Amino acid sequence: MSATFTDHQAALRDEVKKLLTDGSIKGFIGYARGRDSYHPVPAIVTRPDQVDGLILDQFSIFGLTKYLLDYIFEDGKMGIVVKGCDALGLGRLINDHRVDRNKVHVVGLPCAGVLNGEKVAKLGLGKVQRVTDKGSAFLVEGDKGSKELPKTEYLWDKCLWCENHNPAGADTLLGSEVENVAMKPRDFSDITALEKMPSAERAAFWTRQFSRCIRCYACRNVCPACNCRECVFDIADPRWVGNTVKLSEQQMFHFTRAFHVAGRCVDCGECERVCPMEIPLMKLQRKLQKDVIELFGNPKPFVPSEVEVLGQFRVTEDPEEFM
Amino acid sequence: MLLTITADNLKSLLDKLARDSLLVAPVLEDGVTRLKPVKAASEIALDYSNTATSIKDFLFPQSEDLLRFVTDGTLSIEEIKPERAQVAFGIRPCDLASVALMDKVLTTGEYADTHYQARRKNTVLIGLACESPADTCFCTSYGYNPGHSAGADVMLYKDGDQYLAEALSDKGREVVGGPGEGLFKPADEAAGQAVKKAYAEKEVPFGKEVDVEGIDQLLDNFFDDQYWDDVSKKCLGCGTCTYVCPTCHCFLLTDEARGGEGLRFRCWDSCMFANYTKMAGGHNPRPSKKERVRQRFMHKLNYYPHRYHSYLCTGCGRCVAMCPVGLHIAGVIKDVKGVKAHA
Amino acid sequence: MSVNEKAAPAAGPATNPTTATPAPEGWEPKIIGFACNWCTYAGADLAGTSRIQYPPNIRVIRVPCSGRINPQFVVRAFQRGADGVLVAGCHPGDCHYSTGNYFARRRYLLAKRFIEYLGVEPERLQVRWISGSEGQKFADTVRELTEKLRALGPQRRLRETL
Amino acid sequence: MRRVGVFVCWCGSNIAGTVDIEQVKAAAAKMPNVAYVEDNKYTCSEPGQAAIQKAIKEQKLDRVVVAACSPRMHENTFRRTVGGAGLNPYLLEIANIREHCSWVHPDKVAGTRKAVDLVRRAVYKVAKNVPLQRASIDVTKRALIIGGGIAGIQAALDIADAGQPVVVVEKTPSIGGHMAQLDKTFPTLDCSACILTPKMVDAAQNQNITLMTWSEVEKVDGYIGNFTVTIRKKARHVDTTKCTGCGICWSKCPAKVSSEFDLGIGKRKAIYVPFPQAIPNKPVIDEKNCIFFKTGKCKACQMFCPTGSISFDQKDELVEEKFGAIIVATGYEQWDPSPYGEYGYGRYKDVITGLEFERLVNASGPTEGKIKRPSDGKLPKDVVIIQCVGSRDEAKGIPYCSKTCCMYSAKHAILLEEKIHAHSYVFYMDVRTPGKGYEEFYKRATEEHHATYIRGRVSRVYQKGDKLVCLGEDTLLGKKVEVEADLVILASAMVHQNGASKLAQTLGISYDQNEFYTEAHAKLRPVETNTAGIFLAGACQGPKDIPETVAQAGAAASKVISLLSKPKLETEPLVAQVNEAICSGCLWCKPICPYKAIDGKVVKERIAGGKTIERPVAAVNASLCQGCGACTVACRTGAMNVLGFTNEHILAEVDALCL
Repeated sequence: MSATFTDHQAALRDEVKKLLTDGSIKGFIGYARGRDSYHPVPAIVTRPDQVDGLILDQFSIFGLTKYLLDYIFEDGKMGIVVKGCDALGLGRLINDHRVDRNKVHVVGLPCAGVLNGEKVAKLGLGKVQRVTDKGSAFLVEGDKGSKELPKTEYLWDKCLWCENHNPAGADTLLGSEVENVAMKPRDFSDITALEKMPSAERAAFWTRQFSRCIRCYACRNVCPACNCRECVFDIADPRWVGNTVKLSEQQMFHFTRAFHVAGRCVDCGECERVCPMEIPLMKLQRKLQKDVIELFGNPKPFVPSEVEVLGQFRVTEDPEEFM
Repeated sequence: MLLTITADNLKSLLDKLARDSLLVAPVLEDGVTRLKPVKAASEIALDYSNTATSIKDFLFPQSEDLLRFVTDGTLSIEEIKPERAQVAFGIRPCDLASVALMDKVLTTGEYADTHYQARRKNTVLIGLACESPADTCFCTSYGYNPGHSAGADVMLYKDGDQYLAEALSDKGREVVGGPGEGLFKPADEAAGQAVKKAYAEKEVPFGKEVDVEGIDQLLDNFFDDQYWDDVSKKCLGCGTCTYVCPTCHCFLLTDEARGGEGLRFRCWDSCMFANYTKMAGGHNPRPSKKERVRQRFMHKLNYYPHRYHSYLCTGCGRCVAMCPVGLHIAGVIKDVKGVKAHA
Repeated sequence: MSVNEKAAPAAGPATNPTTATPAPEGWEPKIIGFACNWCTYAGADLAGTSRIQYPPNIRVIRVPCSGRINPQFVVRAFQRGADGVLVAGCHPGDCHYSTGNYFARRRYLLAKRFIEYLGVEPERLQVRWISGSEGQKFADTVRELTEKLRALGPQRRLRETL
Repeated sequence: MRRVGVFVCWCGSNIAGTVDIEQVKAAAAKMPNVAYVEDNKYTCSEPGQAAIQKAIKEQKLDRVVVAACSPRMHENTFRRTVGGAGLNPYLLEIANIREHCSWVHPDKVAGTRKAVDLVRRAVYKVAKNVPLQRASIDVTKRALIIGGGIAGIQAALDIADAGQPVVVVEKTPSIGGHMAQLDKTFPTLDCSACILTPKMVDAAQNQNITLMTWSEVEKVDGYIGNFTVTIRKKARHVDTTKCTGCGICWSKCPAKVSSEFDLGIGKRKAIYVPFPQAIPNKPVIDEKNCIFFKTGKCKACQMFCPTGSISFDQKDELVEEKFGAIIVATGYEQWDPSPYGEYGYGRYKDVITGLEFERLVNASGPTEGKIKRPSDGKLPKDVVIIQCVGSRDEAKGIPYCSKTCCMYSAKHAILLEEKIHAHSYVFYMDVRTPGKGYEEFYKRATEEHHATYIRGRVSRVYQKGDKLVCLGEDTLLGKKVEVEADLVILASAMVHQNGASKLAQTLGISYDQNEFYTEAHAKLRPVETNTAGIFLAGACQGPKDIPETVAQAGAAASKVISLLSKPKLETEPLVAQVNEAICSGCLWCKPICPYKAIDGKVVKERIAGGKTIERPVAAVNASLCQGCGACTVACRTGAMNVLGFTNEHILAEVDALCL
């Protein structure tokens, strides 16, 4: 029975308290309790007395690495707890020369998969007392009932095909590494389904999704690949995307953001998760991932590499369709 | 005078309204219930606690053209008046209350917003009492309740398979008398009052946890508290809270031209955006998230109350549900009142 | 500018862009062309000096290299009402700047599929290598694209409604 | 408000024939910012240009649009016109209403409508144009030539002759390169030394030329006009200021070693000059074979040296020099044919390469010109020459033709017959004689010198007694052939210098899959590279013979002379430019640039709260950037722009054309 996140909570708090008191970090980015047991929220603590607010539970999905951008000009180190997928996000920020690795103290959290809080909350189990890992399922015990939740059904999709369970290059590791094997192969079937649709039907699908967009930019603000100092959407001249909230501006916004992240997305899925209007944004990113894999023979575009996918080329192997 | 209307009659009333003018109602699409124009009652979804965004979309739209100009040699300007009549169905009590709060800002005082006023005049609000408040609702904290009807032209209370109805304004009576003619039946007064009382006393669990009493005074000398530094660190600086909130009303004006013709329009802006107060030359009086987060809650819980003697929040809970990092007004109220809700 | 129907909320325009309403009377497809200065623009010039006739539906924008053509320009053209877009540059290996078109090839292998994925009919965006000596190929490409667009009708899926 | 002047050209009837000039003028007058419209029969003519200049002054125009022929035709002409009227030449846009409109669209209505659109595009774009100046950077008036073969020597002489100082860096102890190894040169058979050594002496005596032999280029920084090159002067252990080149030291030196220059046929001492006519004629000590360096004893050379020039503790010296331009003339290597096991090179002593034969037949060679078989020193009677050894053979990784072997094999056949009446059998696939006098030379080899040319490949060479039996096939006669030869000469391929790619990376120039350096344009810029200020000459760019090499050397020298003769170097204004205020410093633009014109730099900035921070941003070297703009698309923020083709420009053009 491998350890769950909560088993590492005490160790994390001790580590953070030690690091804060001995001054090796001046703040720590972790999780705290949200409005219920199923929605933990980010927490940035700077004083030892705040440390007991830090929690770790099987619902801690939020990708925290983007907060490091607020501290790149502060002196001293910033601590952060990082799962496997977050480590890719951190790699993204480092490869983009936006975050200096020596100014980050990484606490690695080996992860066997995170429970989807939205789904579990609907089961009415009430306040969660304990979560135990039963191998192919998590047993969730709440004050209003308990249930064994099969991982293939209740984990976030990305956890099912994750091949990066252990955060590489952590300064301290909570517990020991978990088996780094994907529960199922990476699934692009929803993308191929959309591709097969006649273009009018697909256009209608995306028209419906983009018409819901309220341009709150939560997807951009959470994405570790969207780390520009001054975003092109905030610049008045040239005006790439108008202020008007209408379908064509949304189409330009979502095309531009997706293409800016093409070949750089680390598949953390946060954009889709934080979207208040539940627009399936990962269906944009995973389409680009699928094409990058097929076209440029790069099996893992979501793992940050030294050179960007669109920052290189192969003279003869790149497909030739434009003769 | 209390009335009742059967579900079917309500359906045919709504069909008639949809035909005669622009009917806006809750529609379920891709898992999200939103207020959308409907062509028939069949499109309307009824099992929802509240719509993702509120009636504000139709009174104070996210993008609204104000005037059109043509500049081929001479300049001609034509104001765009929103004359189109519309009926909004399924408006929850907290949103009805939010309309009242918006009215104070946009229709009272020296400068009235002519566009907002025009839309208010052309809009009939059909309220629908809350059968099942969500676990993020806390309207009771502000003295409202699931049966609150002030602001509705017609208020409906679901009662078994029929609805208790009450026309509360001339517009409401016109609806009942006009398209509603023959569809309503007078209700037994006592039974009706009982239904209304049941809704008024319906339990709103999260409302009990949030006590707003005296929060505005507390915030009078809370401006420089370290709390704002701590709580604002986790904010993403996105516009979700402000754009789902039924009472936020900040906007910006811009022109967009195509060749010699163009439009002046306004669209929502969010105080949480980094560039909200960025001035020419680059100076920004609210340079970091701390000032912005503080501004949002001070405006709703201190500045607005000082001016309009009520909180600029109706406890609809949308920001509680949708803020990606759980930095919402209920949490701030609890913190400021010493009940530790945020780390 | 049609009367603004934005009284409706952020639900986008009243008309759903995918319903195929018929093209207006006497409609001619409008093509925006991005041509690299050293090869395709020269090819187009050659079509001119050789007096090769082709449909007047294309308007060419000169850029230093196909590597300069940002896919966002293409979506902007569709947004502003272009019915078709042609992106053209030197054949791989001929680039005046040696590697510009290799980057363009990669970007448009991805961008063309992505724009189709978003619902634009595949024929509307054409990417072609046209050299400075291929005046005929430039003219044929424009004619072929014009005929396809005439069959497809006006582009409405990304076009803005004001 | 801008005041744009639009000048619509008739171009005689070329435009006016199918475009209604009046309608275009009327439409242009209504476009935003247009203050003045005029038409002209021939705008590019004298009066036409004068009319523009007059209008600029009188109408106080601040921007000009000329609607006429292709910008590729007269953009520079009209820039000069506009400049002549005191307006910045870059405040001009051309609408191509001839090649892209009137000449290709016969229907006047559609043609006119398109012409109006094209004018609108130009008017919208020109509103966004800003005045641009050519930046100027100073030029170090000094050239560096890497490689002291005939290419390097010729280029050095030409540059020095133009009065500009030049440094030649040569890896081996003497200049001269492979040409010094040759005996005669085709097609005139004049002796290689007779035409080379005078140039070597000229180079040595020319005070504008500094020869740095026994030295290598270690590091190259900077850019066109401002290269900083670190050169490693390897320890010679001989003080060249004192040494007179008398030769006593290498006559007394006991250590005998195989001579690289003589390709192992001859020997040399541990202290040596590669060949008698070496320039500088000063020896070097080969540390690997010098007895003193191996055992600490001997020092014979030091003892006998009359001028005390020997110093064993001399160390390598790193010298840093500044240059304005660099010519790479590092030449080629002969391919080692041992992969052709079937020819027995390396196994049979009498199977030698073309260059080795040059050493045998060379009068100043180890055998004083007597063609003595390496095995037993006998003069060979029958000689087999095998062509295309390595060349044109993908399996050996050499797909190309080495261009010179057909000619020097014919030369070998002639020399063999002339000198020792030996009979040559030349196995060939094709005889390629493209040069001037080449075919006639080949005819002489077959007719006057009775060389037998057999069309076919040799399948195997094996020793039989003291003979080398060559099995082959004569494809013209369609039958197997067997030749018993006393000597076999392999016309081995010309390949890149070893370490060629390392030097390319040091210089930042590109090379092809055969490690030959890549020219900027195969036909139009053969002696330039994509890196401004670095030029190529000779075989390092690809196999070639001496006439072509010397021609390239002259061409490269002329490029350098024109570069160094300018007081200042003017850079192209239409280059990339970084908006540092919004640049994130992610530097994803950097790997895109083929000219390595982008690098990072740190800027200081005060941020909110009064703190001063340092942050990385991209920086474009305007003298390297060629303005292709591939980097702008990689810049997500739009901080990277290309002047003249900015994002603002192109968006304005798209908007204008879609109205």
